[in-house]
Amino acid sequence: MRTITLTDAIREAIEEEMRVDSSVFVVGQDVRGAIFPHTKGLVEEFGTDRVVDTPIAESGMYGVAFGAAQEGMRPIVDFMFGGFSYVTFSECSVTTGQYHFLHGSQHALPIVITAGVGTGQRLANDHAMSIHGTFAHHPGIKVAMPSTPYDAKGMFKAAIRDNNPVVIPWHMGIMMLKGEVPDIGDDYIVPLGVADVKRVGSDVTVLANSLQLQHALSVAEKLAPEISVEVIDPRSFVPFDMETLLTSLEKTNRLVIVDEDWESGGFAATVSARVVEQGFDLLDAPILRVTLPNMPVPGGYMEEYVAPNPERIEAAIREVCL
Amino acid sequence: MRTITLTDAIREAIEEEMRVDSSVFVVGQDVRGAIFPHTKGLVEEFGTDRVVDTPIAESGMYGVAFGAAQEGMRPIVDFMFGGFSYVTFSECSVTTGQYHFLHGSQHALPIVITAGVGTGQRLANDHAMSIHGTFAHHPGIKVAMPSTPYDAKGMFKAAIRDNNPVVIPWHMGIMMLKGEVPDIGDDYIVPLGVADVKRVGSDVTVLANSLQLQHALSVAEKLAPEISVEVIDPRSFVPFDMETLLTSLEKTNRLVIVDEDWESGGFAATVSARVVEQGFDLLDAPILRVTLPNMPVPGGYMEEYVAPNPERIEAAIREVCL
Amino acid sequence: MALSIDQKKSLMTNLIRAEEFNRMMYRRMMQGKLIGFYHPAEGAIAPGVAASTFLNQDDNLSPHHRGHGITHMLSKGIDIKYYLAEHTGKVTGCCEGRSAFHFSFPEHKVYMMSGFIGYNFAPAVGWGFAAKQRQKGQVVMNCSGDGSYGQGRAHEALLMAQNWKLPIIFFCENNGMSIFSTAMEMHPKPDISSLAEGFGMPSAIVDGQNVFEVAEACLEAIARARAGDGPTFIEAKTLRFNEHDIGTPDLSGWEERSEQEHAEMRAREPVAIATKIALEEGWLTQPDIEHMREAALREITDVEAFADESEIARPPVEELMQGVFAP
Amino acid sequence: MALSIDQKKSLMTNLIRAEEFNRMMYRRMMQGKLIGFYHPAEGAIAPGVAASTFLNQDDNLSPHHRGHGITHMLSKGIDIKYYLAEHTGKVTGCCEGRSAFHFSFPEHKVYMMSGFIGYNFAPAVGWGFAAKQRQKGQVVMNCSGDGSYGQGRAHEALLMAQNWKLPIIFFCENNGMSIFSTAMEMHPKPDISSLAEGFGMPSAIVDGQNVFEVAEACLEAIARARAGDGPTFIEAKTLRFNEHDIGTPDLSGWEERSEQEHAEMRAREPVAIATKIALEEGWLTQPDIEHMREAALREITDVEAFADESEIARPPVEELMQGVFAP
Ligand SMILES: Cc1ncc(C[n+]2csc(CCOP(=O)(O)OP(=O)(O)O)c2C)c(N)n1
Ligand SMILES: Cc1ncc(C[n+]2csc(CCOP(=O)(O)OP(=O)(O)O)c2C)c(N)n1
Ligand SMILES: [Mg+2]
Ligand SMILES: [Mg+2]
Repeated sequence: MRTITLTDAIREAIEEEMRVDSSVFVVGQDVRGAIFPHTKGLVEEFGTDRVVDTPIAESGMYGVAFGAAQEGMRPIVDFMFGGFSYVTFSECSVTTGQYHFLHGSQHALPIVITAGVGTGQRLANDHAMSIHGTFAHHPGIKVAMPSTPYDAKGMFKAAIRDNNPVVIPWHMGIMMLKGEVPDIGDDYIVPLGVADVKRVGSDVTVLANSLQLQHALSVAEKLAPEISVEVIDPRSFVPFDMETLLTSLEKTNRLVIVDEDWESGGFAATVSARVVEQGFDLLDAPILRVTLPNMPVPGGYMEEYVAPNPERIEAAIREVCL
Repeated sequence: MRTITLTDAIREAIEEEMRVDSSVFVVGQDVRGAIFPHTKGLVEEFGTDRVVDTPIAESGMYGVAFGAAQEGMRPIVDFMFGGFSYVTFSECSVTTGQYHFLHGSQHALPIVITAGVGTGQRLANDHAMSIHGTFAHHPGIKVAMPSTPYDAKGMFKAAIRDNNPVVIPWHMGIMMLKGEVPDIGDDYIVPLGVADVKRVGSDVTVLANSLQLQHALSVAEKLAPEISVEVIDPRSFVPFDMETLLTSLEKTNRLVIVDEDWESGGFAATVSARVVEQGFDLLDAPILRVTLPNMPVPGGYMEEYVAPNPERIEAAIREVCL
Repeated sequence: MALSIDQKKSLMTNLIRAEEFNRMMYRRMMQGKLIGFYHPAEGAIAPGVAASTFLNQDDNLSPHHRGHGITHMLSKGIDIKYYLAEHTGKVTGCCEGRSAFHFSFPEHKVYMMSGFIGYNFAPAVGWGFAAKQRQKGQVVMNCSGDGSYGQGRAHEALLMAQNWKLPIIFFCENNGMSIFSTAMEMHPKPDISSLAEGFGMPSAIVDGQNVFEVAEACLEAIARARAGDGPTFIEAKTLRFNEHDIGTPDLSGWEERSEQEHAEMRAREPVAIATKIALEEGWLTQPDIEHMREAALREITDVEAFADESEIARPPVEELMQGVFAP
Repeated sequence: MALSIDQKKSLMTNLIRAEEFNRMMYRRMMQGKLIGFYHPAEGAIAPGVAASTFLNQDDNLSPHHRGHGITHMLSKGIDIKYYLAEHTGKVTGCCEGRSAFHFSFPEHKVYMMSGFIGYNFAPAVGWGFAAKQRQKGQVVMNCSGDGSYGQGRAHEALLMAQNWKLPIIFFCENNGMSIFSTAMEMHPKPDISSLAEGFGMPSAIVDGQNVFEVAEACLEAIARARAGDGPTFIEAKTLRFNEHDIGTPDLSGWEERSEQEHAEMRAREPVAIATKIALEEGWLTQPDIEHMREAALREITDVEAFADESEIARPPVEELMQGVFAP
């Protein structure tokens, strides 16, 4: 085991998969020079045929990935900031999600879509939006987001090897988060669709991911003397591991969902609705959600208290445990 | 009162508002010739300066609306099919929703976005998608959809007079639905954000809109001897009239949400989650949702049973009333 | 590039097939025997035939939606019966009856026709990118209408194709119309191929009613692309004899297209033009042409029988769910 | 269009202000006194000044993001203190401290700067559409970088502006770079304005380091637009002396830009070039120029004091919620 950052873990996953599979390549804007560390140095090893910069033309750029995937290649398309995926959103969502299924499930479309997302940089809405919830709304696309370097490496590997489009953003708020990762050469994946109980507890379940998982864990630690909090990281949104969540609820009977997305239409609502449908009798208290309020994400100093944060998570936990 | 179709009601709303407010105009593709009846004949009365066809360039076309709205005009932008709004989705959602708020709430952006949506034409996913849920996910945009000619005329008038971006699609499955509408000259609006109890009942509440409202009403009628079904039409998704819904639940304690959108991330999930948060103690049974399953909407004969339909609505009602 | 007699005969054969297939589709739509909509290709069948007849199986083809790509696909050697079955909602359809008017023949590198105009452009860049890397001389024939060049996606593809010298043919089937709008109003210059200049991309304008003239330009562009010399823009000036899609009025702007316009159009009927050339040049006789038509009609009888005799696709939702993701 | 001495003096004044404002922004970013990021304008200040100095208040301006539009906005007569306060997260900011680096001055018809490159183009069509209908001779100055012309939105706007003869100036500030990528690699022809040819739009290429040359071209294009004669494409060849944004390495492709490149660039410093012209032509003296700089520095002291003395914007969420929708 070594201790590396989240973005270094992503880079290792990409590098290693590129080495073993010549059909894997990266396309984006300024991925050769590397705006973010996860593509740094790739061009030196793999050359400009496999580390490809395009003009500022997101549809054309995504077209490289989409068309190449139809041709049997395994592109990783990097949107830099998650919001930029919206620039070609119909392609990423409708065209991508429907391709395999609508055409009779005869032809796979292996594309990995990644980008930095999330609050914390004080850049405001268009640079701070989450994208996992919007993609999870559109069928035919897998959606996942890592919370630790270990998961990042394993989940990116799983995504690259998956035969489906996988949207796997990473949160800028934890890009320098360090954690243990197996040694180089110890190949592993973290399968998509498997949640992870990041902390065991018995009074209340908190579902949280990425930066918000870190917040949830710190709140759980703080509350430990009073309330025993179980913290589950969904890791994947599509497919979603309902079983792990329901199993936890059998024990805790209380649920707080933390999601850095808007209250309206965010993934937290979907989880809540599913739990109500499938586990209504397990609930001793209303399911509470800690999300972004329904306003464009403000930049500046407001970001800190508008976004979910430890204080809001703690308050929700206390409320369901009353 | 007269009896007219839903699309004629929309046309009347547009016509009348264009007559009284010279800043109102329509922009789209082939709106002069009128692909759908709601823009038919407008060009003859208002000319090509106010009934504007653009190239097949959705971003540019939406730009006409967006820029003109900033200039104090009141555009109605017609995307023909709802799915085409995705072609310029970042503009419709992010750029539009953030404009007023992010810039200090100093400048209004009155844009009406409309399009035909929904299943029933056997055209498959890209021509059959709903859009209300996706837009409702993005803050700063009002979202509504009429279910009757009366509502259509009144809601379109409200939308055109609103100082905010309003997404107001209409369902192709009820485009020829006839209903009573006040006489020409009897000006009225149906305010956005106000739900309507379309049928009073006491055993279970069904929330449904548009084509699905028609289905819900027919099921309610059929079940009347056995189960007393209250049918509520939300009419608006943003703002959403939670009060009317909770008031109904105080009586029925049971809820079925019908929504022609995907299960994952659709608006039905948001309503369910909100009811759980705000009215948990009112519920005697799990909230059930009747939605599109999480697959791209197939065309062909499958559409009929994949989309919500009376059979599925009836089954859900029976299940929560067990 | 001059055509051999064999090549001309292939074009003639496919042109007649294209004409009859389009008639069949029109008739079936009127009979209620097609699902969704149909955009008839009458008057506009030559460009697709010319663009597609000389492609190899491993060349990419993105057919134009006019005639629902049938003129293109049959010319590339695709058996249309699976598409007709699809368009009729049958289990034997190329997409298992799920897709309505969409299609997919991956083994022929015809992946899809998007319901969104202009959505051929960006994927074409990807196909061209893959073809260039593979270095096997594969080309991408990217067909779409004049209207599709309004879409910014067209710009992005032209730009990237020219930057990277990708083996792509931007094949513009300019019928002067997009639904009710005229190209004259929607494009500032007389030719859509004016756009190519902006990128320094070679271009050609050809008479889209003359299948041989179009084919010559295509062969040249294909040769250039196969040789690694980059993309070409070909603009085939063609015509739309019918309304945009069946059931929509036949307007120009917001008024009926005139009888005169129709009369002038119909004087430029592609099969008549090709027949005249064939007979004049003497490489076909009238009976040869009649045989071609008979063969086409026999083919169509079989195609329709296949579609009509197949079962309606009604798999349970659970089964459909299994197909959302690839294994 | 020849410039009067008064016009040249205005340009010189704004150029020096632009230079000092950019220095101030750079310094503050390094001091941690700005929110978000900053894209320094050193070497690239002349185009924005030239494009904006002669606009009327009721002309639309979409400033380029380089220098965060300050060179443009100050030239149009906008008081930058409200933007600096915004960029510092203060309640007195032009967007009440909500927007980080964004801005909005609706009364000056500067509505926004999107965080998405190329998002100036489509709204510009709408402004031009409104201006044309109003028939008051208003124009739209639409500024953005070479990179932004990769975006298909640029194509759609050029197309529609030329179709409708809208009073829009497509003002391309070509610094040859977009982040690490060169225009040489990302555009197939030497000039971005080659695109204008595709639409038959008049265009001009000017030395973006010479504020007077750029202004002459702008005045001509503005006059054409005001007269109802439609859009113009102006390409100002400029330079980016610094890294793309502060904190990002200064690469070309994936390697450091060379010292030679930097030396050559810095030989083309816009204030030095303008000063030389002014002194040679004799309409300014060295002391005049020093006075201009002193005035600029005084202005900046006030602007910074305003921003620094204002309160941090921290309204409660409930209050913010009230601002999501307009009444
Ligand atoms: C993105 C998008 N916008 C609008 C439409 C509606 N539409 C379908 S066909 C068509 C016209 C296409 O014109 P052109 O490309 O010239 O082809 P033609 O039909 O003339 O052969 C339009 C506007 C669409 N399908 N997709
Ligand atoms: C849609 C979108 N894609 C990518 C980016 C990231 N980005 C920010 S600035 C920039 C380069 C812009 O280049 P150019 O237009 O030439 O302006 P310059 O910065 O050189 O002045 C890029 C790619 C973005 N902000 N938006
Ligand atoms: Mg056409
Ligand atoms: Mg640049």
